[in-house]
Amino acid sequence: MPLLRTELARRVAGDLEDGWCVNVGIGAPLLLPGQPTPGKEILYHCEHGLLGVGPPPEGEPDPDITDAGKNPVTLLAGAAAFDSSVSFAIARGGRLDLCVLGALQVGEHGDLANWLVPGGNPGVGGAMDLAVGARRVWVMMNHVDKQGNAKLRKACTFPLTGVGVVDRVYTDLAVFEFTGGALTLRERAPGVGLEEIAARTEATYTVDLWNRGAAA
Amino acid sequence: MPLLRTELARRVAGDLEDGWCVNVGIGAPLLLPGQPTPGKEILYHCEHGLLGVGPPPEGEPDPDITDAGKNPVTLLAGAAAFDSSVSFAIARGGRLDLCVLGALQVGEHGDLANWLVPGGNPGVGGAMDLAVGARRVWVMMNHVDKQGNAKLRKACTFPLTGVGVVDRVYTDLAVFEFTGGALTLRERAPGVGLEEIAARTEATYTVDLWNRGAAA
Amino acid sequence: MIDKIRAGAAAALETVHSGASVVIGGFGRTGVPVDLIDALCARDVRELHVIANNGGQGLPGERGIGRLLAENRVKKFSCSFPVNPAFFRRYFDGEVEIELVPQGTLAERLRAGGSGLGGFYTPTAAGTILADGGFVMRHGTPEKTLPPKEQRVIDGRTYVLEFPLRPDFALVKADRADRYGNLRFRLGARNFNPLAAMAARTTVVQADHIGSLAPDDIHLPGPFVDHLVRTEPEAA
Amino acid sequence: MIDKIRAGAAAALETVHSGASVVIGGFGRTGVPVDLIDALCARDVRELHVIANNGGQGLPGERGIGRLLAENRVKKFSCSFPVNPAFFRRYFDGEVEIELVPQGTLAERLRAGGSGLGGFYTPTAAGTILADGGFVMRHGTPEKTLPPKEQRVIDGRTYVLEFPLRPDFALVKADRADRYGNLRFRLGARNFNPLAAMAARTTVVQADHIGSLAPDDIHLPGPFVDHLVRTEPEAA
Repeated sequence: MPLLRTELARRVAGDLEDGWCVNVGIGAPLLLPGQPTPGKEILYHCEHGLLGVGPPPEGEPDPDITDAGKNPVTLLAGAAAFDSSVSFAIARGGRLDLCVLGALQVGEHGDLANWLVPGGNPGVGGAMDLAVGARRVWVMMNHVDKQGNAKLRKACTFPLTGVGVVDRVYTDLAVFEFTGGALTLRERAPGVGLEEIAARTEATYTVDLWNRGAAA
Repeated sequence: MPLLRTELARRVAGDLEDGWCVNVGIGAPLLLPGQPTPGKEILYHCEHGLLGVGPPPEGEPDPDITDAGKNPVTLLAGAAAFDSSVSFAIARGGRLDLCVLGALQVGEHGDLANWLVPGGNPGVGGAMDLAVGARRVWVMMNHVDKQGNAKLRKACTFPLTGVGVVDRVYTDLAVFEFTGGALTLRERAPGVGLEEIAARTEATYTVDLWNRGAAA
Repeated sequence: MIDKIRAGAAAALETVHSGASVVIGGFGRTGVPVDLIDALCARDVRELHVIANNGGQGLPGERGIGRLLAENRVKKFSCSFPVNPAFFRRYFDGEVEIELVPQGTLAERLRAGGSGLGGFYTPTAAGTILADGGFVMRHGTPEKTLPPKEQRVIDGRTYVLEFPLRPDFALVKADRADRYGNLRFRLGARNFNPLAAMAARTTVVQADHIGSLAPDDIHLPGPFVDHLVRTEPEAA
Repeated sequence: MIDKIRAGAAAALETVHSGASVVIGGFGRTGVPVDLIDALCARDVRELHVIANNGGQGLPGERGIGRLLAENRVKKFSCSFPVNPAFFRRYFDGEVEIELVPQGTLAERLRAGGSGLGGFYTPTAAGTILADGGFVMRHGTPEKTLPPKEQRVIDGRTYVLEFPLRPDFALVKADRADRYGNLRFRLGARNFNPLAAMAARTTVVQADHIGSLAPDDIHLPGPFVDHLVRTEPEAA
């Protein structure tokens, strides 16, 4: 069974490491600060200038506390506010342990396309800065697009966000990892077969599944 | 009679305009925040990151409130603290109405040399940033050096701080102004003759004295 | 005496002219100087080059940057995320120009402008149509595409040369200000506001509160601010 | 759990090695991390490339950067105002190297390093021996002089290309810090400290107070900080 959006968020959250500073891009990654990470303290970074963001508020939202998608969120212990140039100094300066972005397409050598469908409405936000700056870039996306086309492709056909920047891809069907620029299938969603993944993936990849008993 | 150091500081302070943001360099210009400027509010800027600096403290000095010469000063109403990059953004970004610097030599087209006597100990501080960034650069210096050599010269023989940056020169003998890159004598210190000034000045200049009744 | 407090937004904005470049703080709806934008829209000002991160939502009766776009006052929009349906229609019709700038590059170009720098090299956008050229800035005949930017390999990495932004005016929202123009912002409402204030030749600020600020509580010092008005209370 | 607080300065500095580049905050005697420098001097660390605005005064028993220079631990000093008589003697004897950097350029090079930028153009020093070349960095045979820097005319003004500083370590003094490494500085003691913290690969901070900080009271966010120690109380 393909993972639901929140199941995918929980799956990604499970791989975060204690103490990481993590930027979450618009779309599905914005679900991450709402996921429990027991025993781990994660500092979520919002590109416009907040650090230490938590789940959506239960009471009245504060209009000055929003995520990158402009949704109301909360601030946790250790939160800090700063201007957008400092925020991107954190990103470009290599102080983000991880950035989690949505994607339209991912190429088999780690290229990322996530900001423009040709002929569509342009809007790049901070994706290009985050893609080149973060120590790790994970993509979180549906395995195929609404028309059923593979999003993991030999090469991106849409305009790029960054070249060779992606480290991992988490989809509703599987987890892939780039190692030395080559793509490896690491994990299948529960009940999803290797054949189904292969049928819905255009990119070339090898299969070397994580041993679930070992550290991911 | 040549002006004493404090008389020179009072003379310069008299020409400051209400509301100006003024950087004062090391040496004689550091006397400026101690001068009364009745009816005028002046914001003195210190290059390492303070604005709104006042005279030396009467009581116990605060080690975190010092001027560019590392002397204890005070903070006045409207004072702000910021890091050195913001401080030089103010300077380079054209937000200083005036910078007052000491000088070793000034050339007759407004070149400034104030950081290195050849063979001597080098130390540039913020002078080069201030010289290119401030809206106006005034020099405050003795008319001649300790050996009696003219400091207002045809050309600087010492390494430059900035090219064509000086707008006015206040010395113990006279006030000069650069207009269109040419030097004009504007004022004599009380009791100082035109001949004495001419004898102690190597630079070419014209004489067009300010009318004391008019605005300087 | 230094006093940058003006009687109202209209007085503070009276020198803004048609054709001016105007940078506006805010991210989404957070930290947008809506009162200043309303006051600007009360004047006959058109053909603006607006610099701001977002384009509003394009909803009826919307305040903020969306209002400037809806009233057709913008000929060129430099931004990272213009998303505004009405504005996109005029973009595809070739009536307006979009300079799409990655968000971190936009922030840095404003800071460079305010800092008197001539340009900088950033790794952002290398290998994309925002650096190699090709992004369509204006549709129609002739189509205007972004020219390739100068690139340079420094220590083995490719960087893109970006130039500073130095707009004529900035509209800025602060939480608290004093009469010297010293500013303090609130949480996520800071975003582009201090950078906009630094960059512009004339900076106009609306502040929710006017009072005194301790030196270490100031987020942006007064020399970057020219005119200051108190935010209008919300209509009941 | 995130906790950057270390047991003491010795533990926080244990990876600093001979030959390392170390940026140190402070202006004159204000905001200098003297405890960290003392702890560094307790280790056998030599041949450092020190980056700091000032060189101390060269007085007997002096703490701070002057101590590092007096103990002959510095082979290269990047600074704007090295003024230290003992260090100048070694400079004129050809034993040490001075990279003289205008103060605003020094601040900006640190910030660029911390911001992941590849370089920037500044008008500062154009037309001087710090841009056109000729400044003697090291005396002796052969003499080493500063090579001319790349220059470029942008919008009619001459700018000098400067490259970022990205030192191995930063020693920083803060007024207050929390366990996340968020920092607040005090008045003129801020100066180069936040920029040093941004620039370095590993940043070590001494703070006078450790406690909590409100988000808008933070001058530098925690991701730029690696290790944190409480300032030693002054000896009676």
